[in-house]
Amino acid sequence: MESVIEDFKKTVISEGARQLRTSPKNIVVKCPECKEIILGREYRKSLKVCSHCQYHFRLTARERIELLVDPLSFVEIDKDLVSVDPLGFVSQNQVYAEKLAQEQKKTGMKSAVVTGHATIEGIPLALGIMDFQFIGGSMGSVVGEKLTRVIELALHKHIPLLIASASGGARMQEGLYSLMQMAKTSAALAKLSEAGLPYFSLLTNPTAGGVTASFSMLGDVILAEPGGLICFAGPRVIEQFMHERLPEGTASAEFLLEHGMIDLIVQRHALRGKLAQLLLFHQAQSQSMVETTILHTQNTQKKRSQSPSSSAA
Amino acid sequence: MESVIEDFKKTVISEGARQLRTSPKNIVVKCPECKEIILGREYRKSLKVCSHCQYHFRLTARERIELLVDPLSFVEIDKDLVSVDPLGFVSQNQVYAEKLAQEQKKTGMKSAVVTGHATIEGIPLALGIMDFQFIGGSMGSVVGEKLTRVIELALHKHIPLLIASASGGARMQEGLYSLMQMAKTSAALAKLSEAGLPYFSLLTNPTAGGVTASFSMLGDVILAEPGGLICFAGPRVIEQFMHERLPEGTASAEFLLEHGMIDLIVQRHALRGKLAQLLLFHQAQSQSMVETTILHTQNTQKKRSQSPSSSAA
Amino acid sequence: MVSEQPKQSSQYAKGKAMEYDLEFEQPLRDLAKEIHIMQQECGKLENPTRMQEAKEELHTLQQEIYANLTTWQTVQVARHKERPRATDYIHRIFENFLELHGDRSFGDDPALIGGMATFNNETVIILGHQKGYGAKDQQYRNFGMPHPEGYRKAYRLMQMAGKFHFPLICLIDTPGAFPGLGDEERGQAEAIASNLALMARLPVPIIAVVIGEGGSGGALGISVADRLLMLAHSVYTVAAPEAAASILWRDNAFAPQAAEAMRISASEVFATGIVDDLVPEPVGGAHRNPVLAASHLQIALEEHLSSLKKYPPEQLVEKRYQKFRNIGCFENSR
Amino acid sequence: MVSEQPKQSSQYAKGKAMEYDLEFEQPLRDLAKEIHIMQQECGKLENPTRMQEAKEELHTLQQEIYANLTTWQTVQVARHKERPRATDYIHRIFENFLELHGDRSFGDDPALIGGMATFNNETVIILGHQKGYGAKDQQYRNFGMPHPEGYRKAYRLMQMAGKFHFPLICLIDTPGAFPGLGDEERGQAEAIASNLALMARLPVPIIAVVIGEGGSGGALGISVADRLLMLAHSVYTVAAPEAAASILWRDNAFAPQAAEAMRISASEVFATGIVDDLVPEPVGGAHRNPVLAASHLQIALEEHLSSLKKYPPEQLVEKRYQKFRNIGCFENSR
Ligand SMILES: [Zn+2]
Ligand SMILES: [Zn+2]
Repeated sequence: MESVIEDFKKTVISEGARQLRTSPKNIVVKCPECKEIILGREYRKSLKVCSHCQYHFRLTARERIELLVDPLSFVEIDKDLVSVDPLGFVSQNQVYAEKLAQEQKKTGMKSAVVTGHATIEGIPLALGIMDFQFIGGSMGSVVGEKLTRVIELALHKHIPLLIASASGGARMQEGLYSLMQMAKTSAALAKLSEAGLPYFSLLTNPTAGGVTASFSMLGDVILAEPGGLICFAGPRVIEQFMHERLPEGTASAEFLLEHGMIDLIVQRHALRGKLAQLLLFHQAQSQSMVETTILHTQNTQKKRSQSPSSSAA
Repeated sequence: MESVIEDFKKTVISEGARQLRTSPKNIVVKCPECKEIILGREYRKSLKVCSHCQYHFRLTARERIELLVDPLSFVEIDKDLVSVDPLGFVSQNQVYAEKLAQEQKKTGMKSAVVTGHATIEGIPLALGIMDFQFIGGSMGSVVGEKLTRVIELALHKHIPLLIASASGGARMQEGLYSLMQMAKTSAALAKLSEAGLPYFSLLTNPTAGGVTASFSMLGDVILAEPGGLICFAGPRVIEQFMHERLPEGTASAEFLLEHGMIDLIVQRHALRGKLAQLLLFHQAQSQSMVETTILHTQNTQKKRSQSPSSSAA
Repeated sequence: MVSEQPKQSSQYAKGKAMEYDLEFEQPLRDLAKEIHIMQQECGKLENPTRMQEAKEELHTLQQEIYANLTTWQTVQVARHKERPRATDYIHRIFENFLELHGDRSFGDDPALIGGMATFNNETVIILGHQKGYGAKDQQYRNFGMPHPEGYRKAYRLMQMAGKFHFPLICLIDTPGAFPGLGDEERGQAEAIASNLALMARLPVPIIAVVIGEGGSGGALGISVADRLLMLAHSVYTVAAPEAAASILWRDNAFAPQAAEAMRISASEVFATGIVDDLVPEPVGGAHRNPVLAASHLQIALEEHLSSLKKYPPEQLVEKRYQKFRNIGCFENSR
Repeated sequence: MVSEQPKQSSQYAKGKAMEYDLEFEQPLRDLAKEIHIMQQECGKLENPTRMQEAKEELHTLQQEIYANLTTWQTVQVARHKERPRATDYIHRIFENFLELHGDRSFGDDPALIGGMATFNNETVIILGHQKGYGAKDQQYRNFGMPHPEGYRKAYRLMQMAGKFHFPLICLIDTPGAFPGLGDEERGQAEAIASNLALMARLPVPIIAVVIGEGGSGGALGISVADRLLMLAHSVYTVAAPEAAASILWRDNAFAPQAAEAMRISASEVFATGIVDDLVPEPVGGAHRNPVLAASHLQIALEEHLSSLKKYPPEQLVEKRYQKFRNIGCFENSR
């Protein structure tokens, strides 16, 4: 399920996002889509969107949180949860336990997701933000556990939930433990849904495999950034199976919108506003519900107090 | 919505079903499908199925009831409900009020549906059986009301429901009253469904328009006789809209099975058996449920009676 | 299904001069032409009184004609190419409309749109048939004739309304559900039937408004409501007049007769008791003053919604059940 | 999607002589050949003792080999072309199986079948991947790789199970959900995800059994269960070994290594605690004695179902939640 990661290895490098963070401000970035050169300052100001062709470069989890929530409102939870190597996994080139250590060192992150709670326009919400940098955002036990915990946090605090996906799928190195995180997160979301709490799912480039086939597609409202790859199997695998070239744009966010899978495509600069709007819709309804319930209670009481007299009439 | 009736006018006449009932036993019938001649006796013995090509001739409501339920078990309800002419409907050739009287005289029926309750293999169920003879089985207020009453009967008696459809759609001569019967019957079925009672929908030739787009497609299990036309708009209307000839078999029962709309196609001679099987599945479950509930109650009581001692331990 | 941006309002709304373009408006057309000639011939006010009189006559005549429309004339108004569309009402009556897309299994149908919006500080779900503006958009919208995907998107948004306790507002304006081969293949009938059953039990207030054409099952598929309203010059019918004519008269040229016989105009339907309220339209039809038309509708929606909010969900659903349960005319022959 | 009638059981079940056709069965093949030659050469019993010894040796060797299968050998057995299919178990273990068809919106998928049946006088809903028998049927069944319609039919039947309180039995045997263009278009991911959420809350006992291949999300889509069982020589994996090899080893010829590394055999998965029970198979694999294989499974199903029936629905669902909630290996780094 992690197969689409391959499709992105090249872009990861050409994107130069890492250079941006670690290098002096005057560095330039080349857009992988239109090949235009973008100045570092411009690149930052445009929220890492190419000003020539609107290509949305990937954001790290931290960058996305900064983009979306009220300043200083984010409170992280479970930040020290780290993967173990339950299967003693060794592939040709790699010992998984070593790979984990390397990735942690290289990215400065402990896992592929950042979770917590924050506010947007003053409205509280729970957040799970994935980061493609860390082993392709793949979901193993830690991603599954952290997401489940933040879903349960939303449930206990009775607040809405946002998950931003960026993942090649389930993490093969943790075997069936990874696959079962699909069931675990979906079960938690089903509980959240039963409790009548809204879940907004934001799909970013890429969202694939077991992540798409679980929590990503379960949003009450599903949003996506433009141009991102969103798929189950991914174009490379499909081409292998179908023995034919796929048309340009297959499994893009736009393809999914056309095929009825997602609600909205939102440009990066408008994301915060759209989320605020969605949160406001739900906040308005909670308030209106309280008033309506009071109204119903009053009506019921009225009826009760009237019933003796009406039966007497 | 009654548009497909046209498609059937010809077969109605050539089927000769009426001749069979009113004429001496030695009459012969010509199959509209394979053009073979069928002897009256053979025709009856084969349940009005062509022995050469398996073409299923239409059955009247009475014939279908006889075919399906335990002998003498059928108890009819609401048999005297008749249509009125709420709009004073006059079309070029016809005054609706007069047409109603004519049809009643011609068919010996008072409406296009027979409702009641009966048993199959001793298991009780509520029944609504439509009859295409009466104004193309079209649904006006009476069909809607009788079906709604028999759905409510199933609800109150807590028994399964079978509706056999045979209809060109909503009856235009009663205007919006007819359209609203779609909502009325569907609302009653939604209530039945909430109560956890099973509804089996049997689609016979033809089932079209507003009947298909309401109660016919709401079965927990949907069965159809082979070869019947089952559609929303019907081939004639589609060809007008699409300006092209449709492939043979469009909107047949087999077409619907292929497109995932129905559960089963059942030969006429096997219908009673399949319905009995479905009823038995549900009867077995009711019995098993009683046992399971007793088990749960015992367990709960056990736990309660244990809890003092276990807290003491 | 290209996601192109349609024009967001009708031409009249953009200040284009009103025309009398319907057949039965001939007297109005004549009078307007007279006035026009008067204006051109005597550029400066030669006979202001006569002009004033002519204009008043035009106004009175229009009022008279529109107060006495035949059924078929009502059909023509309801189908007027410049009649305000669902989005005209949505953008004028509601705030923050956020369109949501897709049935989550096959496609997104631009002929039946839906989304969330704010109405008097309350969140509502809106569904509406969308006929489109101008040839290109109309084609894109399939002239307001939904495919099964449209009804399944509606189903999803109805469920959302139920889950989050959002009242549901449905704007009806369709010649009917599309009768294509693909629609049979993908279950047009199933999609509509499922909506009927779902709407019957949805535990939130539902108001459906026929704003133009209420065409058959395709209209009913989003209009099982606590309150059914109709705009004064809208129609609601069991079958398109042309279809009815082609079956009962064997010639669809008899559509006017079929329309009359089926009694499909708002006032005729209102007389049956099936419709709960008529919403007035500006003189000469909603397309001559979309702002005023929207304002009338807004008032009606406010009134009905606030009256529905008095009922707890179970009571609301049971009242809705009884409302439909009691529709029908029949008698016992014994 | 032609509704043709497949052969209803495997060839071995029809009494065809057993062959040793897997690579690792070479020693068995050699020994069997020896016995065969012995039989031919000395038509009448020349040395009955030697023959008897050889046969016993064969039996012992087979037992030894199958008791010590490597992961990749297990994959080969799980994928054996004559391995009993879902229908083999269905027809042997359940009575009155009535297959139900269709997702009620697009199609019927023969790669994922479902229906009602009787199990110990109780009605159950059965779902199962169906790989098919022989080339033609296998192609018709898409080699057990469902399309979204398969998962949506399953969804519908799961809802039916919930509504009528029928326990749900799922038989898992798929290389994975089909990765085609149409599958992306019609929402393979959405269909699987919806099933995961539905199964998590379904208020009836659910038992899932991996009878052959448990391939990735396509297997999980019908296996969120109260009890997960695996047949002794089945496999369950996060990714097909070939797919994993092509990504991690950059060459799908390393599939055996990938299978070993991911620890996908029933016994390896059982060691993780994710699987609740292993169901024994006849010596040499289920395909050598489908009747016995079915009998083992029947006993396991009876045992687990009767133990699940002790719990009232709310408790059952909460226990199921906790079961999945607790799957995962991680540590706190502070
Ligand atoms: Zn660019
Ligand atoms: Zn024949």
